[in-house]
Amino acid sequence: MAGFNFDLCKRNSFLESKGVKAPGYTKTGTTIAGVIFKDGVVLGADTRSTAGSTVADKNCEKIHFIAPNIYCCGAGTAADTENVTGMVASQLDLHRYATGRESRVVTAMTLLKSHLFRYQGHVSAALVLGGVDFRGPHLFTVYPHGSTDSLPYCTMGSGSLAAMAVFESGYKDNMSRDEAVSLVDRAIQAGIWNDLGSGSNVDICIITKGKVDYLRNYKYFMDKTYVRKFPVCYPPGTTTVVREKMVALKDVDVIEGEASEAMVID
Amino acid sequence: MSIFEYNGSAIIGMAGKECVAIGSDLRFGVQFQTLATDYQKIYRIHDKLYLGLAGLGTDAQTLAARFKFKHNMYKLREERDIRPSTFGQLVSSTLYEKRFGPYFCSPVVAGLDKDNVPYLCGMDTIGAIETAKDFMVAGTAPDSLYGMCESMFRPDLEPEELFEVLSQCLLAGTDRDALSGWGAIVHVITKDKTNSRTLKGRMD
Amino acid sequence: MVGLGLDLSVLENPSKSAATDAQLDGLSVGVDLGMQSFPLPQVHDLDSFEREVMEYVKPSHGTTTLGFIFQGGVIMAVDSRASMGSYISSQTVKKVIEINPFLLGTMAGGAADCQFWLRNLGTQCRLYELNTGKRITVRAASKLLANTMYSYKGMGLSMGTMVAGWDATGPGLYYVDSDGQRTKGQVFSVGSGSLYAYGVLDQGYKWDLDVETAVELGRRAIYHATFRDAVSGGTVSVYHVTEKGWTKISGTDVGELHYEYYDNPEKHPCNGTQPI
Amino acid sequence: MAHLRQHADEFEAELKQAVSLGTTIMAASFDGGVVLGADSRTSTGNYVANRVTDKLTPLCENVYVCRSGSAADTQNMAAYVQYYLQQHRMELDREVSVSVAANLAKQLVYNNKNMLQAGLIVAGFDKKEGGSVFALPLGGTLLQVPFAIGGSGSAYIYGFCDKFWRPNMSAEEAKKFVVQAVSHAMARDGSSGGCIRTVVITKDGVRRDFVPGSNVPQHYGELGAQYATAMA
Amino acid sequence: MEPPTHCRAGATLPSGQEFLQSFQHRIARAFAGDTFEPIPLRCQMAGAGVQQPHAGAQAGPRVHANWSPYDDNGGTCVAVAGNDYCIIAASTRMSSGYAILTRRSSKFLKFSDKCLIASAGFQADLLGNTLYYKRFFPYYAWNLCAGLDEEGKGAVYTYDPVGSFERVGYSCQGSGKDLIQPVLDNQLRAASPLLLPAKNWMSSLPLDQAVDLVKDAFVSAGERDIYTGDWVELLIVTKGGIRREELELKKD
Amino acid sequence: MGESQYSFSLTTFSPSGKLVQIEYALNAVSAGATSLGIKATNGVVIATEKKLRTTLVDETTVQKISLLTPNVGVAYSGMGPDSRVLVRKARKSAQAYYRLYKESIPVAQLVRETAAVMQEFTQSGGVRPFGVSLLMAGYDENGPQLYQIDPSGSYFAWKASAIGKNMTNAKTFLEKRYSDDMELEDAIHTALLTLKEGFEGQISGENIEVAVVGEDGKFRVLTPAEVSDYLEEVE
Repeated sequence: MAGFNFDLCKRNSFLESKGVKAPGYTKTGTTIAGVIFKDGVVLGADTRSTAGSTVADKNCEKIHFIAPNIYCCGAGTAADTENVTGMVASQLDLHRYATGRESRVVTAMTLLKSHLFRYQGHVSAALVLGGVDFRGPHLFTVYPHGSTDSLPYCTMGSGSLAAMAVFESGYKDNMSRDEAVSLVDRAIQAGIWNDLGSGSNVDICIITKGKVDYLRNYKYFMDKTYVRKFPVCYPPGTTTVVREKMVALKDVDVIEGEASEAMVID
Repeated sequence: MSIFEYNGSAIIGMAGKECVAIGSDLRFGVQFQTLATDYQKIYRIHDKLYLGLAGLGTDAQTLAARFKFKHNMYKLREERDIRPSTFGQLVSSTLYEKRFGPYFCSPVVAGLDKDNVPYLCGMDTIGAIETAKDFMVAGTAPDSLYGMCESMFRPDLEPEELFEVLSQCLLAGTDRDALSGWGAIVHVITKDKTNSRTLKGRMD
Repeated sequence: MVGLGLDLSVLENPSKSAATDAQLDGLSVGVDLGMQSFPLPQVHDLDSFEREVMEYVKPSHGTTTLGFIFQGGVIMAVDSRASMGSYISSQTVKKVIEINPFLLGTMAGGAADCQFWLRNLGTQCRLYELNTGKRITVRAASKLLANTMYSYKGMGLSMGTMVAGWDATGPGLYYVDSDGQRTKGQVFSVGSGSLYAYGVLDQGYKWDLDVETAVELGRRAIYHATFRDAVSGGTVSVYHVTEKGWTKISGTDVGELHYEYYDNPEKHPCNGTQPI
Repeated sequence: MAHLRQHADEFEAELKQAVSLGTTIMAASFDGGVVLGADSRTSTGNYVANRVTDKLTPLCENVYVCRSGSAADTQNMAAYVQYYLQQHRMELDREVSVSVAANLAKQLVYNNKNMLQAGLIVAGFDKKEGGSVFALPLGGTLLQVPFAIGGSGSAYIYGFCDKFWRPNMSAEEAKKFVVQAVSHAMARDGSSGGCIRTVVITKDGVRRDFVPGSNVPQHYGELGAQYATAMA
Repeated sequence: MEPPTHCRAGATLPSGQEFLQSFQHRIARAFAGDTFEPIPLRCQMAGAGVQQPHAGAQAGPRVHANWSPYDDNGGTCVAVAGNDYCIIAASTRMSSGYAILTRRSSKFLKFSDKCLIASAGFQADLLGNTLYYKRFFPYYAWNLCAGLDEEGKGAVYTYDPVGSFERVGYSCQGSGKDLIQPVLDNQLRAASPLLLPAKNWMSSLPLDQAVDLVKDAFVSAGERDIYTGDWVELLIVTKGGIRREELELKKD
Repeated sequence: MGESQYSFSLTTFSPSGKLVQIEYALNAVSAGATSLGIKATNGVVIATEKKLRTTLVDETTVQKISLLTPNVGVAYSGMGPDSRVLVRKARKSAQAYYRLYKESIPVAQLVRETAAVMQEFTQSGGVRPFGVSLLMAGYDENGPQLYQIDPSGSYFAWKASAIGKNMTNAKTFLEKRYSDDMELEDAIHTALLTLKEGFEGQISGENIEVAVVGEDGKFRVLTPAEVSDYLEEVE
């Protein structure tokens, strides 16, 4: 499905050989995490995406839809996580239409790992995949090179160490929903506060049998700490205009009949 | 040298109250040599949708032509103007197609969606979309532009205020970037008109 | 200096170099300045280390400077931009360094290198005066600088300067750079925008220009360079050197100068088409 | 700024490193079967990505593989072998022999040796040959051996294994031997650790077992302060 | 030959009497220029990205091929000079890569009020030389030096790592400089000091507005620069003394 | 299908200018079970016979109306296996559209895509036209829509239409009963009445299939129990 096009590769590698640096991609430095509890799976993510040391998006969504009963947190190159999860969601959708059955989490995992393995780590997506199917709750981590692990609790991304520390100390088997949510929340916050690649808010997604609660901005930390006492206001005319052109848009009436000869191309 | 710095560019898109604006600088250069000062990096897709392409000039022109073509085809097929959000996704898909040999361009999409709700998004060279409710920047000195926008942006600006804020952000931002500037152009899109203005800026 | 096979003691105490010693009659400049030796990192490959270091600190900047001798003396004109990569770190750099009332130096290349060594030159000139009771000639001053530069050759200094002034022999203009190069000349332009400046300068330069036209020529040449060269800009400063010493004639913001020269910006040759 | 970015990029690069099974794996044949053993650590650079990994993967009912090297490569390799063996088993309608499974794995490893980082040990039981062990190191050479060790930790236990492996051990003895050997490797090798998993395959089927981290036999250096110096 | 009376940072010729003064002092004058009377100065310095070159670099016989003696610890500092005040502010986060080393490290180095035999010019110049002596193994630090000058006006000096310096009306250094500098340019817009005929080149903003601007600049930079955060420490220097303020920034 | 010597088109013009293969395909459609659709002001209903040759077939596994996207579904008359190929292709192009624009495909576009596939099979070498007509119903930004696609690849939007064995009678019936201000509930009733009109044997929830899409944009195949309830209402 991912029909990549390699037209420009030759040119780009030529440019690179001339010492030209290719631009970096938007990354999600990221803390993502998931945990299995008594009735299902809780996934969590921060919401910062970075381009180098600059924050590119302060409130992005890192928990992606895979199927109505499966969601997936993504870390790595933003475009890759977005597209890989989208592609698998599409495939599962078709599969559901064809079979009429709920998707299984392992199916999603296998589709992801075989795609990533095919590209040998060049599609840079590190994922935490969670869902509930007829066999119960499942949680997987998928690495960019296509390896997978199945664990009761896991973390990924640059903040994974901080988050894992919280899990290792706080995880219990058979937690209640509230305990699991609070544990994931704390793990993600550990990443937000201690890892510079992660930041802003906490997103949480709770998947139980037949139900998904996607709590976007479960914790919101984006309020500014200072509001200007003397806000800047540019009076009209601050900027000197050299030339101005106004185009009024009128509602276009569709007139039946022959098309006029003059066709405007801009 | 980064390939983004080959030609130089600065683009800001900013949302106001039932209006949206997008502006770019006007320099076209080859590395440190300025060749032209009438080169805008913004392309009109339809009345309420503009696309800014920062980065390598040649790729920007190719992409602009491709997107115009794609929109024309879309319009012929579906008999409607493409919605800004849909167009954003189209741009993203088109860029991701070249994941392993990307166009050296980072786009900013600005438009008015249904009910004149402003739509803004930007992305990296392989199509990772960031949508924004406030502003979006791209170019050789994104940090300078971000800094100005973060300080100066206020929500719900009226079209004329929006124009002033965006213009000041663009001019101040490009004044700290050697590779962009030399004047600027700003398009303000409101529900019943678009207003395009060229600005007086430093020419050094 | 473990790890370095060569005897590089000269690097540790450049003031010991024969050239400087000879000039200053045993008055060692290095010691005078309370200057310790420049510590060097203990690395195998100093050259590539210095290159790498310059990547981090990137002090060099684009510049346009020019100077010419004409019947009325010497004109020096400079821009004022400093940049790191494509970031403009300052628009207000003073690129003419006033060595003493009769001597000017210009700055191109590494800002710190130029500032420091021209300051150093000022000290050397003053000490020369104190020793000899005579004002130093432009020729000797430029030679002092060139010698210092030569002693640091190959160590990654970056400087392209013009030394101009007035002495008993009349006006003097010398080009000195960090390779140790020293050239006497009538018309010079140095820096990333120099080619653009030369275009205007060569077209307008005549020996018998009157002062006002000469000043305008310098200003105009710098302006055109700032327009074309992305790393030149800011303010054009024009200095005039006569037998009475130097005076600063003008400092003009090129942001405004452009619109003075082209009051209808759309008529500028770089605006071939209307963006609107 | 450029330097900051470079720093961040280096960090990214570290994160992007292939997940690898810096590992201790082994298999030993005994009278009437084989026993496979492995530690459970998976690491990305310095980070332990998974401390309870299962590196003993079934290829079919009666053959297992111990995986070392890149986790991605070996997992996907094992999946391919599983798939082909399943087809093979259906077409032939009889038990898959260990050597067939091992040869299939070899074909894949050998033909893709430039792309794969996989050091495998295939071991299993079939009615014809009994228990057999095949070592399949990096380049794709296939060797039938009485016992095999692999992974980064194996360097520490060659001597141990040479000394203590005997032919015709009982299942219990063989298992004890494997656990002992792996625990020695885990004690010395930084990229091996966690718990010890074992699989015993005999004519009666497969028996999985594991020794939790807390019960792994301890060795010199891990035994606490009172054993820290020989003199004390 | 009398020294010129206007203030400048270039070299000039001291008078003969001065030459008789202590050697160090004399050279200092030669560099600094002009003021004869020692002027008390309250002076603050702030550096961004300060990390001393690794001790091993000097001690060890050789440096590993891939080893870099430099690390960037991020952080931003800003200084604004006014007619009768000077504000200097710096964020307190110190980081390495994606890790925060400490949330509270002051980037200020305070020259005490007792530092009497110094003029703004001298201090500035001395730092310039200190930096330049490490020309071939530079300190990886960008510095700002700020205080009040002899006339009681705010003074800001900005340095590059190898000692090139300039007196300016305001400046910003560090990881957030790209973000903040254009804002200061836009809000403190002042004529270039190089203009002739000269125009006022110092900000005429009242103190409270300038403090407001600086605080907002840090809050805004904190939104986008991952290395600017935790707290910002402001020192406001007026003729009455130094006042310290602190503002919380985001911790993520 | 390129190089083979058999890769000539099987659909060729007769001397009188007809594509008889297409006409034969239409005959196959006309032999198929009746399907019909009605567009109401607030939704669309499509209904089809699901008569099985023998009672031994497990009727729960037979499905004649398929979902293409959450808001679009399709019923066919003619050859079941052919329809499944089209359904698969339609679903795939709906996904491709979504992957490109992150917006669900408009009904008209999905119709066009599907019709294009059918047309291609009238002109390509080595293939035959599809032996089915489709009734595609959906609800999108442009409101409720009903399309009919024929083996030739031609398609039209309809207020109400019928295909299959009893289509002539059914169309006449619909022409009489249809009104522009008809609401979905009425349309369901009319659909059942029309189907009942030409139905051989006893109509029930088990031997017909009815699907609706309303303002909620959810295309839904009614359960046999729901269909039975509606049948009771119309009796």
